[in-house]
Amino acid sequence: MTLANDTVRLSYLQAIVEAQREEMRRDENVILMGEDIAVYGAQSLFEEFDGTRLRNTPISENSFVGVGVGAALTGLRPIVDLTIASFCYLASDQLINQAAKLRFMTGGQLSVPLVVRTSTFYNNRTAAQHADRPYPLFMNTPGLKILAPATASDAKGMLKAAVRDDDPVVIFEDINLWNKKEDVPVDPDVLAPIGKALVRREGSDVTIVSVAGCLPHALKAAEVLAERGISAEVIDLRTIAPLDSETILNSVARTGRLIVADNSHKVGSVASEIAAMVCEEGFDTLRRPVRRVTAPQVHVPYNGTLEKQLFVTRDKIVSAVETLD
Amino acid sequence: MTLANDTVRLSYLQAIVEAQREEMRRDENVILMGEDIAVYGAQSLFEEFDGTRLRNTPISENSFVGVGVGAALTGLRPIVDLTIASFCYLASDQLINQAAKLRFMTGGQLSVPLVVRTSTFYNNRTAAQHADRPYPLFMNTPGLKILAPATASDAKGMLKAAVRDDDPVVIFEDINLWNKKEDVPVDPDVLAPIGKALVRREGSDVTIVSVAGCLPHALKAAEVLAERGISAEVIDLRTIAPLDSETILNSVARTGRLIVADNSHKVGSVASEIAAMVCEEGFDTLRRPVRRVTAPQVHVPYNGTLEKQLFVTRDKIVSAVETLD
Amino acid sequence: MSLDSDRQLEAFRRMVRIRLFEEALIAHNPVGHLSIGHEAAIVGACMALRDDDYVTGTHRSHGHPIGKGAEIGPLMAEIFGRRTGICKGLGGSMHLTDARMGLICESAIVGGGFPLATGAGLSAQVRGTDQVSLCFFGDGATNQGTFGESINMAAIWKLPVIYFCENNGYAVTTPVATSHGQPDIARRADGFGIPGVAVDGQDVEAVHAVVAQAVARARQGEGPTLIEARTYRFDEHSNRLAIPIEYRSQDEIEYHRRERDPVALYRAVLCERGRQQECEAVENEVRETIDAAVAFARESPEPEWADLWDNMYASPPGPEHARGDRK
Amino acid sequence: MSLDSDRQLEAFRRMVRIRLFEEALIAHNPVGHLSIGHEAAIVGACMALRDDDYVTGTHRSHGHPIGKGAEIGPLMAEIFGRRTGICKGLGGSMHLTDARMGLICESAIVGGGFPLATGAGLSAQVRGTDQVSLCFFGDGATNQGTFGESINMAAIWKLPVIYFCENNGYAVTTPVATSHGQPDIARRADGFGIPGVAVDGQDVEAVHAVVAQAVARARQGEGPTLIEARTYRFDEHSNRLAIPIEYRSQDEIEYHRRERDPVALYRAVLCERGRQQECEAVENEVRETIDAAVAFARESPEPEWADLWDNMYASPPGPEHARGDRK
Ligand SMILES: Cc1ncc(C[n+]2csc(CCOP(=O)(O)OP(=O)(O)O)c2C)c(N)n1
Ligand SMILES: Cc1ncc(C[n+]2csc(CCOP(=O)(O)OP(=O)(O)O)c2C)c(N)n1
Ligand SMILES: [Mg+2]
Ligand SMILES: [Mg+2]
Repeated sequence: MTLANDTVRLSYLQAIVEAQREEMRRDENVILMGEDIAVYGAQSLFEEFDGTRLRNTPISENSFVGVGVGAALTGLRPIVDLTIASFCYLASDQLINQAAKLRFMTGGQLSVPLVVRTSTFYNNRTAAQHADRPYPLFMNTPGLKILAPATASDAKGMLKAAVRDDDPVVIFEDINLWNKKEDVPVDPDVLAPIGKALVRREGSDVTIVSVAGCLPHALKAAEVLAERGISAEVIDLRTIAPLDSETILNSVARTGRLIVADNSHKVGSVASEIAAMVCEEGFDTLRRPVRRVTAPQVHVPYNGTLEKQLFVTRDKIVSAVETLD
Repeated sequence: MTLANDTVRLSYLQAIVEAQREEMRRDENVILMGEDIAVYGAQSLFEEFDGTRLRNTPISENSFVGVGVGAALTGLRPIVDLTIASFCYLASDQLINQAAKLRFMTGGQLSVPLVVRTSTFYNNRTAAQHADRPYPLFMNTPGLKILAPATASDAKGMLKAAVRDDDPVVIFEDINLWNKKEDVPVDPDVLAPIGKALVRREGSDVTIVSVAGCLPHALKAAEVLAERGISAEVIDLRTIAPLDSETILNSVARTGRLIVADNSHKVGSVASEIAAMVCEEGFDTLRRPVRRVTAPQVHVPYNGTLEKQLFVTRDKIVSAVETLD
Repeated sequence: MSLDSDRQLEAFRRMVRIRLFEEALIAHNPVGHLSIGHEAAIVGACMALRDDDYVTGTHRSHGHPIGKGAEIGPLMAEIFGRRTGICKGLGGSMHLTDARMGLICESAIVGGGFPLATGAGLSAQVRGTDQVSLCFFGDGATNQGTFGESINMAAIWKLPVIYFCENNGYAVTTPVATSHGQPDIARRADGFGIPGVAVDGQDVEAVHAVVAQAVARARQGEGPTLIEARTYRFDEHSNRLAIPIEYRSQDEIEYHRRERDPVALYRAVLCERGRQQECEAVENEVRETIDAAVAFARESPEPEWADLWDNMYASPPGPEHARGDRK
Repeated sequence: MSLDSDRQLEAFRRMVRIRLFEEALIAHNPVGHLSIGHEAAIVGACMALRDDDYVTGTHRSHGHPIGKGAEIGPLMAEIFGRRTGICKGLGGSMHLTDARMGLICESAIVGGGFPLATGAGLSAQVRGTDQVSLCFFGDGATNQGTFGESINMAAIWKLPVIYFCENNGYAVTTPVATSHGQPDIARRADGFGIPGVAVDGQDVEAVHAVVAQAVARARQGEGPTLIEARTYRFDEHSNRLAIPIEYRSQDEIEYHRRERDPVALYRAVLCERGRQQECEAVENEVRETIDAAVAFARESPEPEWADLWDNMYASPPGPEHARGDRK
């Protein structure tokens, strides 16, 4: 018997696999499809489910995402594993022109309860064609919900919430978190809400909004800052679209300072959107310039020494905060 | 004989056709390809050039853009007409993963002197699958230069500059400007610079940055504002990437107020990027909140009455300015 | 599997509905890509389907719901951009999607329907129903990558999908002959190990017969079929588009209008079978239906600002959606 | 069009280079997708090309430049991530692109090379040269939409392109048999009206012969050919990837290593032709080349921060590029 508050120690990737297992058990209309899905964590699902609901697809990203859309329109709740986020460009037509638009274009006749999982595959020496963090690409399109969990519990709870959501959801997982272990709720009905950011650490001097995998760095930065007498509030964005403006604005209203940590390229990043939103709606509470801590506007190199230098670190966040004095 | 300052009255679309004609005359490595290109203005080019350099392509967006990339890598300077911007998602893999990255990934061995033309096809009752203004999608990717001319002269001069540029350039033309006539320079070597915004009207109270087809509305708004005693500076952004931060920051340093008019959806828009940039780099000069005048976060409906209400107008800009007092 | 006497008349009715629907559009609302000339292909295909079978279509979207038996009024109102339209005036001429009749998408993105139809087939298979899914597409669409990608997936999984090409010889101004490595579209099927069949798309019973066979195959779990119906578009690509070149001859157009009009051809067949009076009755009835639809559309209100927001999401939207520009 | 005596030895040299290059990688730098097992397919194809012909490749990129005759040191240094690497350490194992030898892209996006190779063919045609373009791709890549899209374009324009499939039977863990509607990849050619040829990919001279014929066809303006070389990957998909399932049997792998090793097979052929000593000399020479390349790579410096910025744009970058994070 499991109790409501029981937890089990799982890595971020294991938590994702469990979420899929539980949702596939709960609802027989949930299926999982993608390329070589066993390689991306799903191998144990093959012990429980068969080829009807687990589909290894050919290498046809635009079409198998679209197959997911078509299946979602007609009674299934597909989870499509787009494995590596740099492949999402191939599928962006089906995501943007179909998944995101069909409900609207049919005047609400149809819904698209589709989940697309994908992982940002950076800091991994795979070079520019594998290492993008392209969530900003889908943010501009209305109609898609975009999630970026930064903990194992959220990876599980948000994926489950996504499966139960009636709209198309794209989840960006961060492979740099895949092996991070954590106590994760066992109860299969614990969901993490879509559209709610979470204050992971309270503080009063500066707000650090962390996007996706930046969270560990943001939390460490807050510790360093605390030692230096600066009290940082760390907000885990969790949902990229729709943006939880309230949580961010409330925090900035207290701190007057905003840092956004985001591993996407700076221009047109989620950090940019948050900065713009606060500059528009929270301007009067803002006492210092907003600082975006992001990857610079160059591609990801193969060389690992250089690659690491592109991304958000504790020290970059600390330095950014220190410029705000 | 034509003199250096001679002009001829051309519509925006005619100016584009002339630019193509002149560049094809100047350099035999310039070719033009796309679907039904005659329908999109190129019919008169068929009188001068043959099927070797004018290619009607099959409906294969990702591949014919990629064919353009391959041709650009090997000695041609292709102009690829992607006709309607809502089709760009299909080609975004070749644009982002190949065109934008190949120079970097080959350590500078190769260049991609490719021009991709496309048009934002809104306010035209073609509904959500045709009416996107997706330039923000490509802004996050380093490696692409992105242009959005708002006048016939720029449409000509920037397209010509793009053809002569050694990097991949994507030009977003605005069909709402297609028929606008203007005196356009005749000299085939007059180029409009890539990467330079232009102050179209000087002013001291507020800076209005206009993205792409918003320019006529911004200029009209400035007139209305002038009548009300507000002196608006209108900056025509012209290049979306790389952003001309200097021109914008210099203006805001004088006016202390910033409005960005952009017909893309608000979240993750070019307006967001400009707001973020100013909030980061020009914060101390900013006296009021930045206002983004954009399309809201809903899809473009078929119904024309509603569709019109989505986009930037003179009055929306005027109202936004008036909230800044 | 041939059409019985009642269903012959129903086929004729649907063909006439498409024809008169679009003639009304030409008269009243000069918008859209017309299916005039394609009636036999569309109706022949749809008559082989059940009401609960799925259909995806294209930018040339008017014929498909009519062929599938949808109510006319909401279709007409949609093209007039009204709130009573089947898509509340939000979708419009290229997107006449009536979900009640199994239509799940009319994609104005050429080739966009291939994966969707394939997904509907997958859905039927996973849910264990014997529904099939029929994908309408044009000759031009076969050059979109999704064509091969989707057919291949349907082939490996033996999905109940019928890929049905309305080959009218042109994609806007581009002839099949200059845009296809070889012009027989059905011949592409072999590369994926599925049957490919070409059929006279102006003969509604011939079309029905090959589709019915493919449907039977699909329902029995034997997988997809590619069907190429050779048809012809009588009007311009779209009656809003100015086409500055002559890409097909007037003679060719005249020939098809005169000799290959699918409605006239089927009427002649039925008359030969002694059913002229029934045909006339159908024509009169359809005329009334269309007139009523135009009146309904005209009198209907336009959609409202709030409709834009209310049709975006199925699940309660987040705060961003509720705020700001919604007003 | 068969290989003369000198070129037979050169083919053997290039095959041994690929083999020893990758064995050195296994020993020194456990990174990448190895071409061991594919040597005959790659070299047979490249030996049919001129130096100025174009080549595109894949994530399994090491073999292609070696097969095309590129210098070894910069390739090795690239995989070691060094500034002396052919791509300055920015491209890496999946992207060994030596433009001097006509390589224009090794695409780690599966299927990404089809359009690029097609574009290079278009370029040769427009510029009026008689260059050809050869596109390497895997069996898995044939399910990417760009496959049909690109081949079709090459077919209609009769472009000088050779689409060359290294069919090793698997895409990561996915067999051809469960991912292709029918498993004969060459058979897909007919749908586009071009020749499709299958060949034993472990026989370098057989591969050379079919490619040489396709090249001749292409140079004469007769258009593209699809060639499927049946080969086998001896090692895991990538020697960094943990594969949690058994998707091919040990027996199958052993069989190929024992009976179907392309380097061993060709060595045997040459020995039968009395050229054992020459083979040994080649092996020794290649061993030295590889050792020198490893030493060169090891001693080379890493790229610098400024290299990231200096390799982004060909034309002077705009202000945004120059500012800020460049430092
Ligand atoms: C992805 C995409 N590319 C281009 C277009 C523009 N376009 C609309 S219809 C059409 C031709 C389609 O031809 P075909 O598939 O033969 O259908 P038909 O119009 O002949 O019925 C084109 C190119 C589009 N809507 N979508
Ligand atoms: C667009 C895209 N999808 C998926 C992948 C992941 N991936 C890398 S290699 C590979 C298999 C390719 O198989 P094949 O084309 O047969 O080449 P092989 O590895 O066998 O040489 C896959 C799926 C990728 N790199 N790009
Ligand atoms: Mg057609
Ligand atoms: Mg393979």
